[in-house]
Amino acid sequence: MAEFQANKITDIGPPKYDEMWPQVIKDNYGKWLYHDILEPGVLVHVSETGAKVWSLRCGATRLMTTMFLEQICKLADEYCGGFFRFTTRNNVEFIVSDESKLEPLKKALAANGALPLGGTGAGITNIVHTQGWVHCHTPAIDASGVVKATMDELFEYFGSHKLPAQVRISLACCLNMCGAVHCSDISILGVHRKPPVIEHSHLDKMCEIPTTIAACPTAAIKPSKIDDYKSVVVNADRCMFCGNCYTMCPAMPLADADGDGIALWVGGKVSNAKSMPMFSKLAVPFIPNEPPRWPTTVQTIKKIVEVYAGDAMKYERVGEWAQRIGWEKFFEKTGIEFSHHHIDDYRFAATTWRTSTQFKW
Amino acid sequence: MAEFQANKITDIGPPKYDEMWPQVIKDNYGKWLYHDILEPGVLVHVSETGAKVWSLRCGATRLMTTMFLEQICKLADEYCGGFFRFTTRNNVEFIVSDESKLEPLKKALAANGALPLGGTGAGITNIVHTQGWVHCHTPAIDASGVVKATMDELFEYFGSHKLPAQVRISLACCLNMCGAVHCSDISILGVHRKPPVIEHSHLDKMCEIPTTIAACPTAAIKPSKIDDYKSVVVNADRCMFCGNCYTMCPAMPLADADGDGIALWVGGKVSNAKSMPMFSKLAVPFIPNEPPRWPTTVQTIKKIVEVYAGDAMKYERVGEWAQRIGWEKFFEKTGIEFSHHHIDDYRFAATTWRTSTQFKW
Amino acid sequence: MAKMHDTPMLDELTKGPWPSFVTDIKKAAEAGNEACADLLGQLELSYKDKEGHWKHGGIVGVLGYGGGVIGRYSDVPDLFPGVEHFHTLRVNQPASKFYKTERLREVLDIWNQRGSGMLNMHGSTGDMVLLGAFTEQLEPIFAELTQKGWDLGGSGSALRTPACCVGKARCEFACIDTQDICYSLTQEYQDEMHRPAWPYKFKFKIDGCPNCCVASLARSDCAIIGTWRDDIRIDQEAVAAYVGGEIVAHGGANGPDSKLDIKADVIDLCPTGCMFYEDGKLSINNAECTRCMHCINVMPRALRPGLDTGASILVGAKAPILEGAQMGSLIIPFIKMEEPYDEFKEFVEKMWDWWDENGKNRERIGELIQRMGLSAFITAVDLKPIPQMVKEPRSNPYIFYKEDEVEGGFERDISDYRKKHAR
Amino acid sequence: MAKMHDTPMLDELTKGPWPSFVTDIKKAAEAGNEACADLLGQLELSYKDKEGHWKHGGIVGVLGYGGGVIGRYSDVPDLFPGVEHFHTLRVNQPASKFYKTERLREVLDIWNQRGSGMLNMHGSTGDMVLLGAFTEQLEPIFAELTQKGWDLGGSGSALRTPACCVGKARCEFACIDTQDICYSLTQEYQDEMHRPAWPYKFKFKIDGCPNCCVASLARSDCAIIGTWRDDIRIDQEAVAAYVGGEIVAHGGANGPDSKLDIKADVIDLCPTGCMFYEDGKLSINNAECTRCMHCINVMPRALRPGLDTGASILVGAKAPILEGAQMGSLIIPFIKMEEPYDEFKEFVEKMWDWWDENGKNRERIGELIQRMGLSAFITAVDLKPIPQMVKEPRSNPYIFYKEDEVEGGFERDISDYRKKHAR
Ligand code: SRM
Ligand code: SRM
Ligand code: SRM
Ligand code: SRM
Ligand code: SF4
Ligand code: SF4
Ligand code: SF4
Ligand code: SF4
Ligand code: SF4
Ligand code: SF4
Ligand code: SF4
Ligand code: SF4
Repeated sequence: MAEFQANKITDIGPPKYDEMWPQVIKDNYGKWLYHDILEPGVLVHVSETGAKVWSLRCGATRLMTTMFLEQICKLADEYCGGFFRFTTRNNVEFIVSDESKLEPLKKALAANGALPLGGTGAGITNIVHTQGWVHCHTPAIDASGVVKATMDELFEYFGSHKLPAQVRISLACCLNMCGAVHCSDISILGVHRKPPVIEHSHLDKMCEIPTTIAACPTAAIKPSKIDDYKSVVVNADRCMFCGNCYTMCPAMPLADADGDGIALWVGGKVSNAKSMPMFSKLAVPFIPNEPPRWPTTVQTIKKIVEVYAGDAMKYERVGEWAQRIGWEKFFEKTGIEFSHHHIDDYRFAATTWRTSTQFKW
Repeated sequence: MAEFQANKITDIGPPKYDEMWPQVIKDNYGKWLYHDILEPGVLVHVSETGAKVWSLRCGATRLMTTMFLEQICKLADEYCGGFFRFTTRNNVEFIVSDESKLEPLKKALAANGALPLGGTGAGITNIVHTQGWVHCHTPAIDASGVVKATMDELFEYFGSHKLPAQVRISLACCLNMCGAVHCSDISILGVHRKPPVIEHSHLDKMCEIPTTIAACPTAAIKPSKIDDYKSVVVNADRCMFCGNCYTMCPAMPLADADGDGIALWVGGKVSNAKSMPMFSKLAVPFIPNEPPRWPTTVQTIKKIVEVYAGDAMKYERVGEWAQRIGWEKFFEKTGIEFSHHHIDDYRFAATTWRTSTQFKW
Repeated sequence: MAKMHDTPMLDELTKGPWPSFVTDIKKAAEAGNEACADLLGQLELSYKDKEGHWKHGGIVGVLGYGGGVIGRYSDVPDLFPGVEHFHTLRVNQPASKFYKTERLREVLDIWNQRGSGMLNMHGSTGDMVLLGAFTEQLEPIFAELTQKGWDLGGSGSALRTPACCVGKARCEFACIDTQDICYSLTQEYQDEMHRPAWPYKFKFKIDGCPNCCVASLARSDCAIIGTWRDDIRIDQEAVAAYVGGEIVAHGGANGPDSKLDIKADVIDLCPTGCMFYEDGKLSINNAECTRCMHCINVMPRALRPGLDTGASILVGAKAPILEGAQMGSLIIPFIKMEEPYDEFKEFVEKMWDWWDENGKNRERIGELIQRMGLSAFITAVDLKPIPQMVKEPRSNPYIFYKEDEVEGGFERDISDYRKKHAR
Repeated sequence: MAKMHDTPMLDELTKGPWPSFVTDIKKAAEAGNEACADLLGQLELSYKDKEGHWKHGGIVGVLGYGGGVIGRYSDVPDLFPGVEHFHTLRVNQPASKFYKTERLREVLDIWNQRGSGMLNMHGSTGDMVLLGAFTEQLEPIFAELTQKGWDLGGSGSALRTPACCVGKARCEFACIDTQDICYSLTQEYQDEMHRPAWPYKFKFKIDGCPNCCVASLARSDCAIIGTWRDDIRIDQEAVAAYVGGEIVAHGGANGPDSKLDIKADVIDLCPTGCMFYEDGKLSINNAECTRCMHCINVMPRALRPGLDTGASILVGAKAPILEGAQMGSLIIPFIKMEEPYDEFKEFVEKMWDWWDENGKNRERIGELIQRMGLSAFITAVDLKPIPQMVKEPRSNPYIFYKEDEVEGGFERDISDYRKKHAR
């Protein structure tokens, strides 16, 4: 064993970035002057050396097979000298330095069919998402399926620049929020709505009771003896279904076909452009899980996008728009119902109350 | 006793308002059309009946003697048919319905000397204040004296309209904040800085220990036996000198010549005009008590007013100005030092941090 | 003759242009008022010590009332016997503080005879504060006051004296009858004012419009603020006169030469951007207007609030003790306020019931709402949640559900779960 | 041959214009990949049950590392033996995710042989996520990966894999060398990444400018964001070309016909109002500029960030668990970022020491700062308080003082007090 360890290569880190660069990037690193989006999905960047690169951004399923990656590699070999990249939102970018390869590559992409051009500018790009039912143990919803259904419906906005500004959609399948859904124009969040069901007969064996108790942000969990088992009980009135107990203790699953579903959030942003970054705010507290195509979720998102598209001013992100018109108007215009659930009751709740006579009817 | 009680008149409430109205107010109640400020301190209101009233607003010491009130009554008898009023900021208003009495009343006021005209429009009006060393048991500062010293220095703004907008100054002599200092353009706040000194030998007799403990917002107070006395101890690290323990328990005074002094706050407003109401924010955490004329306090306030006057846009309240230019510029322009104390560490502290790359150097 | 003390420090406060309380009190002392002389003496000592010289509280009052009097004793009574007792009486002021001199003199006479002769006109809550009486004078003062038709205001864990802006009496902006509302509430709730029975204090303030001249939004547990729901009235001729410079901007508040720049001063400063000035005509998209008053304030001759008036109700304002200062939160965006204000009073009583039932000792209603949630509060007062109640919806995902809101309820059996999911 | 399951629901997801993961995985399954076939089978069951079918966690890993592998087992292994074990390996991606196909194929080959053949490209943190391996394959996979020069990223209470935007490689806005910073931090802190020893996870993300294309401000405990402190560079000729409509607005982001209206789109939208366009010349009052990027974004040919570049450091972003989501807070407004980044690394280590010492189990640094106070944090990292750290100063009066800040200290004697103040 020690021997094995000794031979073991560890802590080498990733390959160095510049090994992965095509020559044109090496030559023009830090020298870019400006860019233009020639059409949706096609960017050109111009360097002070006079060099140009064309980037073709293609929508991609984040979850992909080696077979599909091999297809991408082949395209990269043929048109891009054996290099390509992924964007921070899981799109694929083919970077062409030889203009004559541009049109042929476009054709090849069209032929492939699974790499649509788009995702640039004032439109909708790929949805950042998480594992869902494909891998994680805590999800309230699937991820990849919801994303697919949503992008199908919003596809026209992926390949066009007709929105007032970029709209970033993210998905996370539970409150752990492995995507940046707390700061997205539109967020799709998997939510549980039933307190954990407790496996008293095994809890003490599978979990540390003090850590489990400490895990609960609302102090809803108390130690208790049940049928001679050392276990815990949950005060359902104080539970807000965050799932943190389950993270710490496998004997407390939350998942439930009826309880679980989707909450939609709107108006967040990360960039510091124009306005400061904003958190996403609750639009729809709950939509049931509707596999395989989650129609209510998808249609609600579409409605929000369309109302925004028709009402916002140029360059205005969803959150900037909602703030300008007032959230009361957001609900009126989108036709989304306002409920008790929209009123914050967590730590900073009081800072969201309206301490003014200023409002719109 | 019971007899006395039976004869006793109780619960009659105040005299009805309309008994206190001059005829012109009765006749034009709810009929006012518009107003004009003819000169600082002199308003005219015009009614749809064609009637006009001239209001002469005079700065007044809120703390006054019956002798002085009798002087006011005499003026009111002579020029206003036996009526006058106080404003919500403790100014005196003489309401004249007969234009020919206007100039004579002005002369009489000038002769009186203790009823200066002003307090209207884009200037500085009377300072709302509290009891201070004149009556209360918890003050960290005097009230009337600080107000007098401050108004002397700002007097030119009381009788003129040369600021960008109205500036409302308030004073409260302790954190109980009996004035609206939490929402004033400039607030003068008496602060303690030493934990209570505890009279262990009498505490149990004078106070209920559980209530005393419960009074502390930071849970700094713990029960303890000291020299055989049932008493309490204070964890000085957790004490933020709010004085709430003293309110509940006379055996825990905070007042201290070295510990007590003034904090200055800026940028609050109550009105819903243009912007929503705002809380005042900390400008200067501590200035020692400097009776009788508190020169450092007074000069700092003057500096703030002058910088604001020179820098703000027309119609911009102090808080609107600071928000527009950025608080970093407020500190730069006023020359006030920024310290640890300015960084919030109370319940909503995190909402005041700068979660953006946007700032000015 | 009152014994005059040396007051070198206070004497510094007789200088300067602003009226001096020292000068005033000194005159009274010189005229023989011992309380005045000793107050100055004790105050001078405080200036020297940089510490106040009053003892903590003191339970005094008048029979039958649980409040209205604040007890106060000197902690240096030997030096200043004239202020050994220095209790204040809070006398309920007439709404919006108009006085007929004849009536005011009733109070002054009593106070001259039986008290210190010093007053606060007015206390921060709104009362006439008679400053400094000996214990034995309290009952006689009270009896004489009530005889003349004056009563005490509130103190302690009670309804405090309501107060209001000048309103319709002399202001063209008033959308509600502030004085009548103030009087009506005061009369209706005399018992709540005089017999403290609540977790803590409760304050009403009534402002005629969103300008908030009595600071209701910052200083009252329940703020009643006039507003309207139809359109702002526009007089286009007056608009033209403003534009032409014939009428001074802002009613002269920015000086007599302040000419209105309709674009810079009005259109561009309207916070909702809902105003337009085209071809010499001003128009307002009232659906977008938040009634912020700005345009009306700067063009009072051309613009007036609408005619369908009522009030916005904001609940929960308070000073910092204990949980931090709060402003009022919008609970009822619009309510008609017509005598006898039954709908409003019904709301008030529901609110009090909930507070009474749930409030901890010394917990203001605003703090209770913070603790139990805005949603719990509006449910308790039979209101429906509407977006106007918040500046923005929640941004955290910690949403509570009640069992009956969730299909199948909360009860589940682990063995059902394990049938589908191996351990 | 892999056993294909009936997947009627998933088949619905093969329709529509957006690429389908089902189509892709199905092809692989049809080509004989059992894991792919069983994954689809189990996913179909989840769609039917509306519940996931993975067991909770599972402690697996590779020797010598405390993380990099997330254990996962099916809770219906009898039905889907191909995914009975379905552990993921987080492989540290090359900075900003450029790939040489030759190098990428090294990973794909190993994964084809020893794993499920499915990947997430990429995980939300930034790793290449190899999705689905059996326990016995973990060590061989790791050995083969490292042999080829690939390593695992972070998981658990460790430094997580740093990530960055494309930066200088293909973006004209980049003010810092995002990739080199990312690589340098990754290499320097290999031990922190591979041997979890902290209260909880810690993430770095590096953005070249305030546009934040890697969302550092929302998703990393320490965000390094490029900025500048001199003046925005202006090319007046290009400005004229924009105004003249010769250059499309916003680099074409609003469509090819989008003509720039310099007043409406730039001057009026500049959040600080510090831009002026007069006599055909654009000028900026850089002292008032907050470097929000807007003007540069919409006129990329005319405007460029300054030349004195560096980074703003924001600390504490995180998802909601436990205390609510946070964004990064500005801690260092400006720091030069020059290789080997010693000044920055010094800051980082001070920050970690403080967190390590004070953080509770599962407490992110942002939460610790909330609990102990921003002021305590900046003191711990030897910074001075400056107003840039906050949006606004405190509004509550609950100010703490340390004993040495107050004249005479805290110790007092009640008998001294009583000498002046009778009880
Ligand atoms: C390729 C990518 C960086 C990377 O390292 O992979 C990238 C590339 C560019 N971004 Fe970005 N951004 C990328 C993710 C982001 C993100 C992160 C995210 O969405 O998770 C943000 C923050 C989003 C947010 O605020 O919620 C982001 C906010 C921006 C902005 C700010 C826009 C705004 O109005 O707030 C700009 C400036 C602009 O577009 O005017 C920008 C501008 C740009 C430019 C124009 C920079 C340049 O000059 O090259 C690039 C082309 C933009 C385009 O596609 O229209 N990029 N950009 C990322 C592409 C993601 C994708 O596949 O769609
Ligand atoms: C007399 C008084 C009401 C009363 O019942 O006593 C009053 C009277 C008027 N107020 Fe006021 N306000 C009075 C206290 C207030 C207060 C309360 C306070 O300061 O504690 C406020 C809220 C202050 C704040 O926001 O911090 C107040 C905020 C306003 C505003 C909003 C101004 C703003 O820019 O925010 C206006 C509108 C304006 O001036 O344009 C206004 C307008 C007016 C008008 C023009 C109303 C009218 O048409 O008659 C009156 C004359 C204004 C003047 O003096 O320039 N009044 N006004 C109060 C005089 C106090 C004094 O002696 O100085
Ligand atoms: C007399 C007066 C100040 C003045 O000089 O005008 C006053 C004086 C006292 N207030 Fe006050 N408050 C007075 C208006 C206020 C106001 C303003 C208002 O009502 O608009 C406030 C802020 C608004 C609010 O209610 O929050 C106010 C907030 C407090 C507080 C903090 C309450 C809180 O929830 O934060 C306390 C502390 C307490 O209740 O224990 C307090 C406590 C006190 C006590 C009773 C002191 C104590 O610790 O028990 C003071 C007695 C002083 C004395 O000896 O005369 N006083 N107090 C005001 C009442 C006069 C009147 O009836 O007109
Ligand atoms: C794989 C990945 C999601 C994905 O599909 O991409 C992921 C998956 C998990 N995350 Fe995550 N997180 C992943 C990126 C994130 C991010 C995004 C980021 O790093 O930019 C976040 C939000 C940012 C942050 O760190 O706060 C994130 C916030 C969480 C949290 C909440 C942490 C918090 O402080 O609020 C948890 C809960 C926990 O740690 O107990 C969590 C926990 C988990 C666990 C380990 C589940 C658990 O309860 O223990 C998930 C394992 C899923 C699985 O079986 O594969 N994951 N997680 C991402 C890592 C891939 C990678 O290395 O590239
Ligand atoms: S968001 Fe929740 S369910 Fe989804 S991958 Fe992250 S931890 Fe798992
Ligand atoms: S789900 Fe969250 S709130 Fe509910 S018991 Fe578990 S940890 Fe507590
Ligand atoms: S502010 Fe404090 S010291 Fe001043 S009167 Fe009110 S309670 Fe007394
Ligand atoms: S002064 Fe305030 S914080 Fe200090 S012990 Fe007393 S109640 Fe607690
Ligand atoms: S609040 Fe409105 S109605 Fe009342 S006095 Fe002020 S401006 Fe007039
Ligand atoms: S009241 Fe305010 S929001 Fe309404 S039109 Fe006038 S300025 Fe605009
Ligand atoms: S963050 Fe800035 S530097 Fe990095 S890719 Fe985005 S725009 Fe370019
Ligand atoms: S970067 Fe932003 S703040 Fe600076 S000049 Fe441009 S638009 Fe204005």
